Amino acid sequence: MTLLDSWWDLRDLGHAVAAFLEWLGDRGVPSWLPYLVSTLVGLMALLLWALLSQLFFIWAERRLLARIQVRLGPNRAGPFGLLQPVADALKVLSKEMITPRGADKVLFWLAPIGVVVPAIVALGVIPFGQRMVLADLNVGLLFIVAVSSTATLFVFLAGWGSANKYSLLGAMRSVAMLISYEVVQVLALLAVAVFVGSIRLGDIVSWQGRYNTWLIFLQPLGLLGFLIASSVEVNRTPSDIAEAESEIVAGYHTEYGGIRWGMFQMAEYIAGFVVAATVAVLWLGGWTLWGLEEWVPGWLIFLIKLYGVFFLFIWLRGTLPRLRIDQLMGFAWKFLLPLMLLNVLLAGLEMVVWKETEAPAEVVLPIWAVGNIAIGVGLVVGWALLMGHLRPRNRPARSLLVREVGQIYYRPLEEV
Amino acid sequence: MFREIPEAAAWAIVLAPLGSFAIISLASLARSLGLGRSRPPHSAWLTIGAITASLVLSLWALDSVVQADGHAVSFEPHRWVSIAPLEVSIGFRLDGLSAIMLAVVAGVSLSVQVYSQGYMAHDPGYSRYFAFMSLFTGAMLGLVAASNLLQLFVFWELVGLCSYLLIGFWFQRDAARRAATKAFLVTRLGDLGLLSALLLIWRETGELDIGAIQEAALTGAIGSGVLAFFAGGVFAGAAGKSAQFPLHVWLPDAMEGPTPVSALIHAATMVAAGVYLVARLFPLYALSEEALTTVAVIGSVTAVMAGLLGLVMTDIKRVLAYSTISQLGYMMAGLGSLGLAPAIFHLFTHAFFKALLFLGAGSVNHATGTFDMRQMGGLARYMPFTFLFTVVAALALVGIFPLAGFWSKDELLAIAWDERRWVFWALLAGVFLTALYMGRLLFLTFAGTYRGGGGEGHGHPHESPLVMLVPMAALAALSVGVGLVNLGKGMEHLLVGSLPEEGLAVEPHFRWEMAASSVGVGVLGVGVAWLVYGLKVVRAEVIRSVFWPLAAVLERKFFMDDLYEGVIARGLVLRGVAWALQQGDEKGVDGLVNGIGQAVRVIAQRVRMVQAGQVQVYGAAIALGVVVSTVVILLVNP
Amino acid sequence: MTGVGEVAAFWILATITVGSAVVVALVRDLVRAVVALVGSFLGVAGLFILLSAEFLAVVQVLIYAGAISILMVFAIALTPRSARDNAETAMRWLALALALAMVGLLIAVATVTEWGPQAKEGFQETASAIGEALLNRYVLPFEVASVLLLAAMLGAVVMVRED
Amino acid sequence: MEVGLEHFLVIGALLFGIGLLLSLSKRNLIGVLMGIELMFNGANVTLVAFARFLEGAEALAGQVLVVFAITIAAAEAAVALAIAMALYRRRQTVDVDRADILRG
Repeated sequence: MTLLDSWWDLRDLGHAVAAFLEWLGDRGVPSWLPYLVSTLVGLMALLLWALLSQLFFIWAERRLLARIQVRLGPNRAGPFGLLQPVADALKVLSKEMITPRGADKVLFWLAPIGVVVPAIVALGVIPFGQRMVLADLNVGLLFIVAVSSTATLFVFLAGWGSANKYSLLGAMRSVAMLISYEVVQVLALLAVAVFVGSIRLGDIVSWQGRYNTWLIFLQPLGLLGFLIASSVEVNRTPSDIAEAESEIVAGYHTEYGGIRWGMFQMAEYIAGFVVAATVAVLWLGGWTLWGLEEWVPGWLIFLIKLYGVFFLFIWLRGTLPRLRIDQLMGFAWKFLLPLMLLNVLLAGLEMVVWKETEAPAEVVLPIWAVGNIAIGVGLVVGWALLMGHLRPRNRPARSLLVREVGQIYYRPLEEV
Repeated sequence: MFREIPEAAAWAIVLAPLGSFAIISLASLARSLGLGRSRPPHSAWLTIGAITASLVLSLWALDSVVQADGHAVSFEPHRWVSIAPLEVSIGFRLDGLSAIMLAVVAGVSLSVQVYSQGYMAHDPGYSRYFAFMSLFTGAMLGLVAASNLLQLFVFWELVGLCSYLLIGFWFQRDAARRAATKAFLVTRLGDLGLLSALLLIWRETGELDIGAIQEAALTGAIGSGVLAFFAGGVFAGAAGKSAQFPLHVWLPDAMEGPTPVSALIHAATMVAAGVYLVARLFPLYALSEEALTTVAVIGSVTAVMAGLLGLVMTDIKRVLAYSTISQLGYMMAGLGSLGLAPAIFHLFTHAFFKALLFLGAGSVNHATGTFDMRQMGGLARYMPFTFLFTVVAALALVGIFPLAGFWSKDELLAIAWDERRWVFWALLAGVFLTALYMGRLLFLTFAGTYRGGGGEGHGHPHESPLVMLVPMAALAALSVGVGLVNLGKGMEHLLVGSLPEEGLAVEPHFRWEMAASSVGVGVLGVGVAWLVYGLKVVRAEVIRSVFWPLAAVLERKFFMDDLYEGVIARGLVLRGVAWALQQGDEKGVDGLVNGIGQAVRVIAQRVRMVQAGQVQVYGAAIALGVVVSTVVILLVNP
Repeated sequence: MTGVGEVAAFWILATITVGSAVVVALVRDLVRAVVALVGSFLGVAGLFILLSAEFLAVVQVLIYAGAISILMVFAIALTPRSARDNAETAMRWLALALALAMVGLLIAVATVTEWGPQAKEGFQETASAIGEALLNRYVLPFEVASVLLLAAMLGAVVMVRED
Repeated sequence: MEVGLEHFLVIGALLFGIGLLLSLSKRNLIGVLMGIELMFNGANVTLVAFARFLEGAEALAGQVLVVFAITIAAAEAAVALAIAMALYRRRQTVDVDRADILRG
């Protein structure tokens, strides 16, 4: 029993770990120890990866945004400014952390931690490779959504605990957005689940490998909805209205400084990674690339896809202006939700037809792919035209929201 | 072409005025809600029309009774109230007595309504007045027609209510309010006796039907003691309504109402009710010597006492009021002397000339603006027709041949002479007194020179309008001629014939010496009055100073009001009974009630949480129930 | 279940769950109470995983920790003056007595009763099994539940309407 | 040391009891709602524990029932919070103490 049977198992780090644990078990160690070790090792690896990726993307995002805006961006620290994120990290770590006098200290302290935890936990079910998954839950897809949604609570707590009206406004916005877009997100994922017949992430990847296709072709509409909803959920520009600096200073983290602020930044990036990873797994075939995974490590393929999706976010941020809150809410309820419902219905119909006719996948799937792309484009365009046609002259949604949010009571300093 | 009156038509006699009342009330209500015109003149015509219909139907009913065998038309009673042992029927009793009364009530009421048309023309409460008058007349007609004591009692109280409403018609006046309350309370005192008599007789016989009770009394089913008590109780009610001593005190005060109301009350409706009630139950009195004696004594005392009081009153209407009391005493005394027919005959004739006298007084008031005779005088020149009618009525009241009063009063005297000699002497004294105060009234009002009247614009008194004079003329004609109705003893036969048994009532015998003596006493009285008030041979003040103790007593009305107000009301009731009741109420009843209330409150505050509508309490109850029931189940079935 | 990991996980999760619930009862600030409540919900989710009900655990996180708690803080934020006041009513002692009685009763029943043989192994995979059960055997309750959700949605919308 | 059905039942009982205490004693409607949710959770833990430990063909029924319970809890929470908002809008309070207009 050697630690590594064949060198190419290094393609998948999961294999290596599994082999190591097996080796440990053979040495008569109690059964819970390998479990604990593997968990800790995996967690460390995930954190390390996430932090490194974040450092890289802080630099990449600033450089890319600068390119898009026709300027240079950070270019002093290190070659091409590559050491800029390190300098930023040092700055953040060494800065003073201020707690506002009127703040609810427990909640104020709890919020940054609580925001990061769900993001990291969600990473745990992402399959980076064939066996490179910390916990291969059979409900992984749902798990990601469920865990991600808890982050919103802590965003709210950050705003609430800060005793700052801008923070509270940002928190309320984030809650309102979550309630709206969570539905869209789940419905988008549901269509995928209908196609695959499983919500285990590994199954979804292998389904795409088996049929030698990516779900992006079969579920373009779902991808669109999920991308939009997720970018809202993770507070990425152009829908970062919860921290819109031109409106409410910095939203829910206005009062945060130092590493606490850094935690929010980290949470935002990691959540972005989770979303990108989800897209990569669900729609882009995960670690598979038409047989190339036999030669190239699967995690490399997966990371490229992930970074590519994340690059899309940066691109969007540099391109699109920020939306207004009532536009964003209306978009969710009036545009995305109906489309997603139709999408689920469509997916169900297609699967029924496929199962009933027992046609070979090679025939059915291309037809569905072409049809779904056409239907998706048609629906988006048609629905947009319809909505534009039916647009109400006065917009009660906006006035209502402004009034509700404007009514928010916040604790005056002297009351504490 | 004779046809017996159908029951529906008979009921229409009662229902027509009541219907008029209902229509006027509803119209007034609608008007107060903003519908219709502000003041419709129709209410008077509606009332008059309804009462005219009642009169016509009453005459038909009277004709039917006269023609019928046994002088009664019997209608089957209808079931009204049926509560296990209590079976009350409602029926229309049409016999001689009620037929005559119906005609009298409707006739007098009609003339009064026509008169009111003029008298009340400018009163703001015009519609209300006629509504009440309709109700009053209807109630009285219903009372007369009632075949059942409970039915009678309902109308009896309705009459009382109407008298209250009408006496207090000008409720803006303090005196009117007081008088109305007084009338209501005093008559209520009598009604208490009537009600207890009703309860007693129902307990004894289980019957409230008048015919059945008479039957029971005649067959001896009712013990003499019970009968005496019953008769006494009924008489208490009758005395209250008919203003007999000692419950007469409300009637003079009742002059605060509009004069036509006084006319109606005194002549035909309210006060006649008492006499009618005794007459209606006459067979029972005839069987009870004690009750009969009581009636006779009270009647005699009332006749003399009221006559004396009439001598000293200065208000013309009060003189007439005491006169009424006195005449009612005559009737009661007659009834007490077994003279049913003379009493009702006197009630009959008296209704006309007393109504006429009141209308005359109203006419005088209309001209002078006052009721105080000291400010009148010499009115014969200004208002000859009123003078003429009043003289006719006054002489009829005194009993001068051949006017109506002569016939009826003479019969009363005759029957008293036959049955109770002392009653005769009392009544004869009453005749003198009547003549005296009526003479005084006439001389003070119409003789001598005008003494100015009351208030502004009455310097030149004038004759009343035709609408007032015509009914007076009609009544005057009746006052002259109505006494002749009984010339052939027709009415007496009618009345006595409708009694359930022969020999209950005694029929008077006409005697020349009796007639001559009564007329002579009457003329004597008028003559004395002429000497004092007409020729002023002796000044009234001198007489007063000579007989000052009597005058003082009379001017204080035998201290009756003082007795009632000072001793009974203030002293006994207010300081004694009321104080004790108040103490008992505050300390005892209130203490008990408040104590219970406090206890309930304290308990409720604890218990209230259970039903406060708070979900949490309900949830707690559910949880408790679950715990308890589970524990019980575990213990019972481990 | 006898594994060390499982036993340790049970006690840790039990402590989190019950401890957080106690904190919910004790804490006066409503938002803090919600945080503690979320802790309790997550503990329950962990217990579900321990009971080999992964699907339920995820649903628990999604709906309780993710949705209901968010709804609660939303409601707290929109009913501002109420947030500070989470005091007890007058019947707190009665409630405490009742709750103690209820807990005592339930624990007594749970420990006294003979539950019979206990399964050694948990379920292998429940998500699809539950899905099948919902759409076959329990399809009628499933439809009823969907009608209920629709009714609740409409009711909530109607109730919070402005006019 | 073994963890069995009773352990989970006790946890469920404790959750239920705390929830009961909360829902009966809290003045604030949202506090009451929290108690109700805790009671739901206690019941759910009990149900899932039964599903796990009791043998039989119907073992999964416990989990299915919990699915329904969670569904209903979500609906109930939404409605209850809507009631809280409506109540607040009407009376400027979410005190269940004062929410007694329905009293008979």
